[in-house]
Amino acid sequence: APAPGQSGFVPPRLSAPQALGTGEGQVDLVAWAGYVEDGSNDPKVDWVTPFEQETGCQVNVKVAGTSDEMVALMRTGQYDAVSASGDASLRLIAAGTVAPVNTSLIPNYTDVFDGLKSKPWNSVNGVPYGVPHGRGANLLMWRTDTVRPAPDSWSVVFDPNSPYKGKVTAYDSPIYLADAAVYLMATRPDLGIRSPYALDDRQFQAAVDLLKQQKQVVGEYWSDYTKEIQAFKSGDSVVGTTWQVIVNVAKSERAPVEAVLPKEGATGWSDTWMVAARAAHPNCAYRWLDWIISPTANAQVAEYFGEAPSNAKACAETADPQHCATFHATDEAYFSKVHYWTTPIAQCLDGRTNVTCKDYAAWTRAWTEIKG
Amino acid sequence: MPGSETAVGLRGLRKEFGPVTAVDGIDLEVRDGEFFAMLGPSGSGKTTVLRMIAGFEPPTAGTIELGGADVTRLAPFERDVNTVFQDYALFPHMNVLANVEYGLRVKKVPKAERRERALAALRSVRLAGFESRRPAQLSGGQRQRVALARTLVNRPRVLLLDEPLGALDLKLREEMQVELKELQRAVGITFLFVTHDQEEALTMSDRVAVFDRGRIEQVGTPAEVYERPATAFVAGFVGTSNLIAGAAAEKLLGRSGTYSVRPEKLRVVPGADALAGPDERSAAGTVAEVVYAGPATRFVVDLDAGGRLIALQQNLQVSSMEVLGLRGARVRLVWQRRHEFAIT
Amino acid sequence: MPGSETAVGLRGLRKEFGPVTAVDGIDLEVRDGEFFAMLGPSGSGKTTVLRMIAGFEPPTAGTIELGGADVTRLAPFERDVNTVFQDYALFPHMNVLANVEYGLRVKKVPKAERRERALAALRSVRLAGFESRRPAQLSGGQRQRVALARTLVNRPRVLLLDEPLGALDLKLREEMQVELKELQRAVGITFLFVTHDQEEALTMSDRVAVFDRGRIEQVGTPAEVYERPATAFVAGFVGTSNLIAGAAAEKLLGRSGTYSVRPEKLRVVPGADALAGPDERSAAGTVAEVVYAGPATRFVVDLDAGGRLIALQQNLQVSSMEVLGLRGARVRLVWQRRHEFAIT
Amino acid sequence: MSRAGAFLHRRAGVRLALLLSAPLAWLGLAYLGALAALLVTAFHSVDTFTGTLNRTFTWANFLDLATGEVYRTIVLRSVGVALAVTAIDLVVAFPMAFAMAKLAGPRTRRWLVIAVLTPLWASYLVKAYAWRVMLSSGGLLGWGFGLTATVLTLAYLWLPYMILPIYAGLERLPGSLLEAAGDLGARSWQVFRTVVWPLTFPAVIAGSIFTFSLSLGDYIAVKIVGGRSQLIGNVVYDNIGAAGDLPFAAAVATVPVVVMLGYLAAVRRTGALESL
Amino acid sequence: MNLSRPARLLLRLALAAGLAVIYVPLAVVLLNSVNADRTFGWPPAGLTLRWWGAAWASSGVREALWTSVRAGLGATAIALVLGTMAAFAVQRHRFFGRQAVSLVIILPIALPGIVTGIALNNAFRTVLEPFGVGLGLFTVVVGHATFCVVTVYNNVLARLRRTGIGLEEASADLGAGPFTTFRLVTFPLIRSALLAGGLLAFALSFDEIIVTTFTAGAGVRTLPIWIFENLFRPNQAPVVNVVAAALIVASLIPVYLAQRLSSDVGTH
Ligand SMILES: Nc1ncnc2c1ncn2[C@@H]1O[C@H](COP(=O)(O)OP(=O)(O)OP(=O)(O)O)[C@@H](O)[C@H]1O
Ligand SMILES: Nc1ncnc2c1ncn2[C@@H]1O[C@H](COP(=O)(O)OP(=O)(O)OP(=O)(O)O)[C@@H](O)[C@H]1O
Ligand SMILES: NCCCCNCCCN
Ligand SMILES: [Mg+2]
Ligand SMILES: [Mg+2]
Repeated sequence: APAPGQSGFVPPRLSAPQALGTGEGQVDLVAWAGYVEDGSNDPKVDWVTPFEQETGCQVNVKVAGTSDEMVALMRTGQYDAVSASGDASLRLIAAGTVAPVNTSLIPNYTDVFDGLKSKPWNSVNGVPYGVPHGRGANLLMWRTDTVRPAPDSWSVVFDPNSPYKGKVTAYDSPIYLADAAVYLMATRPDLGIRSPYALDDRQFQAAVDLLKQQKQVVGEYWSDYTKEIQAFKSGDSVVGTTWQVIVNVAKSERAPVEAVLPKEGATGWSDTWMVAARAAHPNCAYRWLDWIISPTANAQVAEYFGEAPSNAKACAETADPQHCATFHATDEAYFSKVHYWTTPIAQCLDGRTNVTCKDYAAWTRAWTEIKG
Repeated sequence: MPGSETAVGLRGLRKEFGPVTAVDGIDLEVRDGEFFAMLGPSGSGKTTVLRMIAGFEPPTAGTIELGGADVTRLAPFERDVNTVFQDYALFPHMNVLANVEYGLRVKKVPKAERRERALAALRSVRLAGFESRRPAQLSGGQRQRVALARTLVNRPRVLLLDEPLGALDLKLREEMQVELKELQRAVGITFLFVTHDQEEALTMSDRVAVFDRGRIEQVGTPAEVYERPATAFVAGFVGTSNLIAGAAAEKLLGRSGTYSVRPEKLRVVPGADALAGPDERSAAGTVAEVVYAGPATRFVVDLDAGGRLIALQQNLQVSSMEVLGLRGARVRLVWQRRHEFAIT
Repeated sequence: MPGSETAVGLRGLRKEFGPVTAVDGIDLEVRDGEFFAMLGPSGSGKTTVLRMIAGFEPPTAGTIELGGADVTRLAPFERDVNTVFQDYALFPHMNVLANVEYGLRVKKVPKAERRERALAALRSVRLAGFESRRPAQLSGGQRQRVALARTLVNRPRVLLLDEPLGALDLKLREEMQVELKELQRAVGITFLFVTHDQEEALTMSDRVAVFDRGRIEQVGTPAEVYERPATAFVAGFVGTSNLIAGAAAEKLLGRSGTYSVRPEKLRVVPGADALAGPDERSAAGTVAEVVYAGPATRFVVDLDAGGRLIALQQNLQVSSMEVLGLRGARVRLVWQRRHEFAIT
Repeated sequence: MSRAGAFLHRRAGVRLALLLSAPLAWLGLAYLGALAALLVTAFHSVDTFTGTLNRTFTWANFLDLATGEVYRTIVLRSVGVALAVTAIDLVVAFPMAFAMAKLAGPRTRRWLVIAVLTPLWASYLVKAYAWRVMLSSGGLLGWGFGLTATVLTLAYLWLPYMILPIYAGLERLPGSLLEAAGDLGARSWQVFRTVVWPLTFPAVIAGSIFTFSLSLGDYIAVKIVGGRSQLIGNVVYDNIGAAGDLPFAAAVATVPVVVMLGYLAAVRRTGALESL
Repeated sequence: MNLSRPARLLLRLALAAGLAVIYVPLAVVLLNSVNADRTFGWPPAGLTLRWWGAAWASSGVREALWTSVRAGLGATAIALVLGTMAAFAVQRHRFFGRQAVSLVIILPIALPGIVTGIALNNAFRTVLEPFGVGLGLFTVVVGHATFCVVTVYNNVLARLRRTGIGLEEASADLGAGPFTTFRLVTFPLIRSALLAGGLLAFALSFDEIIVTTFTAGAGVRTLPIWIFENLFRPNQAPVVNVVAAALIVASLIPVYLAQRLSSDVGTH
């Protein structure tokens, strides 16, 4: 048997359906908070009820807090579809948990930005395993009243002599190692990092060391909106990684903050709706995939969650006409600087075959060690 | 008055708790309608016997008969006996009426009948009007009467009472003794009564069994037990045991061995040389202590012949001051020969 | 023997618990070395007085003096008195020795000395050898003696005892009464003793205070209190109160009012027409009940003149069978005039 | 019914078997079984990418655990936090429970118990966030985040679980013992040291089982107010999620289990388990 | 109580201070429920009833509350039955391994929630899944009941120890079989202990996140889980404060009733 994490990446042989039947009356989803809103939290936020009315498919959703939880939930085999981020999707594909999708059965797929199609985190060898939901970048946010001059580089959060020592914040997840790798790509060309998700021993160690050094200036790590917004409002944090939606809320609450996509580039996410290989309700699942990337629903969810929609036509449907501009939805140049979250595996994702890379389990243990 | 049929029959009854033998082979017949007392010191096995009769403890050996039928292996709720517990064990969450009705209720007696019988039982213990009180709102004596009514209402063949008066203060206790005795006469049920109070046993019962270390030492009427104790233990436990032994016995009685005279049989005659009558004996001594006790006075007399006797004297004529003046005085104790008994 | 100095002095002592007046203005002097009993029914305020003397409750009004010094506002640990609690309050997590040493330990008496004094105290209560037992491994009587030793070892000026014998069975209680009395004589400490048992109060104490509803009804020697009760309440509480009242009083005594004679002052003379002596009075009646009680027999006599009297007769000569035969007989009760007293 | 009753009366063994059957099946078999299965998993390995379990026996997880210095640090820190929380709760709870049980009248006492129980109904998360708001700079306290903040927040969260057992223990303590001690000359603190503390110690232990174990297993409060800190619970949580490394998570989870079993074993002698 | 005056004063002060420490954060919660700031920053940006309105309109809250109540009641019911049975076994019988029973009952509360959570998750998935039974409300109830048994067990055990068997013997003596005795005597006597234990069990279940996270199935959202999720949604965090504030106020009623009920039975 291969050692943990050492198996090669050959997805199990699974096929996509060729045609759709009638709906099963129900669909069970695993999703990020805010992706599947049925008006129960806020009556004005509801793109599930129209779906249920139109298709007759009753939606049950299980909200997952992390990608890992999503993977775990999907493995139970009790769910039909999942909104997987890039750090989960490959694991799902490799384990045979999700099946390829037949995009011809999803009419709205045509309108999805080309920049999102057939990417390593949603396809294998050109076979799509899902439909793109939306995307966003992990930006650098700072308080304009304390952080001067306005930063344009990640160096402000990695500098051990940062004047903002104790007020720097960082995302609390092993995947944050990739942010360090992105910075190293620009500052340490000698390491030869080509993908922040494909790190060999030396590259990995450099990222770990950078983060250990960064820990000295970090005030706290964040993992939820409320916590980070509060921290920036109170001034407990003045600079660190963020999401566009956090910037927007903080600004609307009159926090003096700005955000930028630093010159080194950034990590980011592009989520993919995938269908379980053993889905009990595949027909409703396909209808959900089509629905969630339809212009109206895609616009609603992108606005509510705070990200760029995946459907080009959604930009015309947003309540805020500026939404697509704010989130750089059509700005492929912007997104070209974004390295979307992907699950690190032993087989280097950048194509190198002479070395093995660190897998996510190693990243996780390293993260524990970094935090100390 | 006691009949001649057997209400309770115990044969070779034993009970062991691990290494402890609580009841060590007991044979006993209690007659129908008797007021029967089980008297003995703490730990002598009285409660254990009662609990075996009620069915709470299975005997290690021996049999228990009620009204001639062997009930040794029946559950408590299958036996026609009821118990008045030492702490009364009234149900705190039920009022007086519900407590008294309980036995009839679990036997599915119709509501009207059981109400009527419960009220009658409460009247018989003079507690009419207390129906809706909770046990916590009653005095000790009232609780005891509720416990009684709760058993009487079932008209059991035998009523077991485990020191029902033990928790009461002296005044109340004396009142309750009289009431209990009258009640038993009125209802005619066999009462099997446990006590460690000798006076209580003597004043209330038709017959007494004296227990010691899991065995019965003597069974008899109060007078038999008090005046002719079968063993030294009974002599000592039932009443003050005034011993004349060793040299004193030789000198005073002219015999060796141990003898006893009850304190109340001793007359205290001032002056050491008072004369004794024909059937009488006497002993000279010095009053070591005079204890005034209201109705009577106790004289502790150190005998010239050795040893110490206690004499009890009713305060019939003398005033208390006179008796107290006797401390240190020379006296002679006089008693009738027929009141001495040998201790074995 | 009691000295003449004042050990405890209470002046105008009052205690109110919200609306309840537990102690209603008490003045009392207890002399040095006295064995003093506080007697009274439940709820009459005895414990409250004791607790105020010990310092557990601040009085609502009045002062407390110990050995002449006002201690009214001192904390318990600043007062030279110790208490034997009704439930003994032995420390369950300490062995007997540690319990007895406790008072010396908190006063920082050196280890060797406190060990020595504790062992001496244990010897004085005859518990040498029990040092390493836990309270749970002792019998009731033994616990009581540990509680006693625990206080004696501190050599307090006054020892307060709140019904220390209340939880014991009769036999043990009588033994402990004797022991306690002897111990008090030996150590010479003032004992202030609470009880609701009249016989206990009468037999043990030098003086008695009779409590009723927060007040002291009478203070005096046992004989004074028993033979010359100051109030109807004292008459009834200390001893059986045999009342002659209304028409019976008119007929028999030729006076109106309520009078009482103690049962033991009544002679039972068979035949209704026996004659009374010069200073005597008599009443004819029928014996309703004869209760044999071992040392004595009680006769319940229904008077021809109305009412019922109880007569006590020591079983000095008569055998039990003879007395029991008197039930239903006509008798005459004879007593000396000086033994009647009016009840107010 | 009554025949069944008579049968049961005679057969104490059957009675006992019936009484024990369900609780033991549930806790003895199901729960202990689940724990045992988890322990077994700790000796397995997993393909972290596909998440498939490899059931070959290996000490690897425990070796990693034993050799990783960071784990030792985290374990010590977690135990330290749990101890600190327990100590703070004890110091705060004891006088409160004492005043409730021995100074308040029966009516007030009932209200005080309610007052102590009430916070149990406000969500744990919400209370933790309330502390975050108070601790943030410019907040009511403004002490900032970190390990101290975590200890304070956890101490706050578990305080009722310490107060209630101590209160119950003090209520059972006869007042006459305290009076006897005072009567024999002990001053207040001597009464406390020689009588109150030894006799309520089992209740204190009972309370400490709650505060200690709840702190030892927590991973959420530290995320909210812990700043950069992490505790043993975070390690378990991160690893079970991360690529579903259940075996390593299970191995880490044995640490608090061993700590708690050691604690319970030590505590058993005090008789505290009887009076929990 | 014979404490010195300063000692009394000090203790009363400690009690008052302790209560203040307990209630100040709750007051913060209450205040934040009307804080205009979306992330309840301090000091409040202004006061608004907007969140109360939003909470009222949120059917998700109501559903989650209902789920929590069902889970709590289910877990409490199981805990009541199992805890009572175990308490009777331990208090009324002497048998080999009696001590171990207490240990097994304490273990689920004594072990950190995350251990219990992943152990149960693991077991459910390997044992139940083959039978087509997935994680759901049922598994939440099972998980919660496991660590709730101890509260009932402790309360009933303490009560049984105090009441003894005298009253049950009296009932049997008066002719009642074991079942009747339980119904008419034993149950009423332990009722207040059941109430106290059940209340604590319900509170434990009602606020449990960690074990729930690992045992809940799809669409099963208890209130703590709802709260957890909503702290991660913009606009929703303030509603969470409203829910907590409302719960604090609403909880006074059942707690007070329980207290009253548990004190009306006089046991001697
Ligand atoms: N359940 C039991 N387990 C072990 N020993 C017991 C048990 N019940 C009674 N004993 C022992 O059996 C003996 C007799 O006890 P029992 O209660 O019958 O005495 P008793 O005569 O009623 O005493 P008391 O006057 O104190 O009530 C004692 O030594 C007692 O310790
Ligand atoms: N702490 C208290 N609060 C309210 N009332 C009290 C308190 N202590 C005593 N009392 C009341 O004060 C009165 C006197 O009580 P106390 O205990 O002194 O009586 P006692 O003579 O010792 O009675 P007993 O013989 O029953 O012990 C009673 O009515 C009692 O109910
Ligand atoms: N071992 C499980 C312990 C669960 C305790 N949860 C407490 C939640 C806070 N009220
Ligand atoms: Mg007995
Ligand atoms: Mg009293």
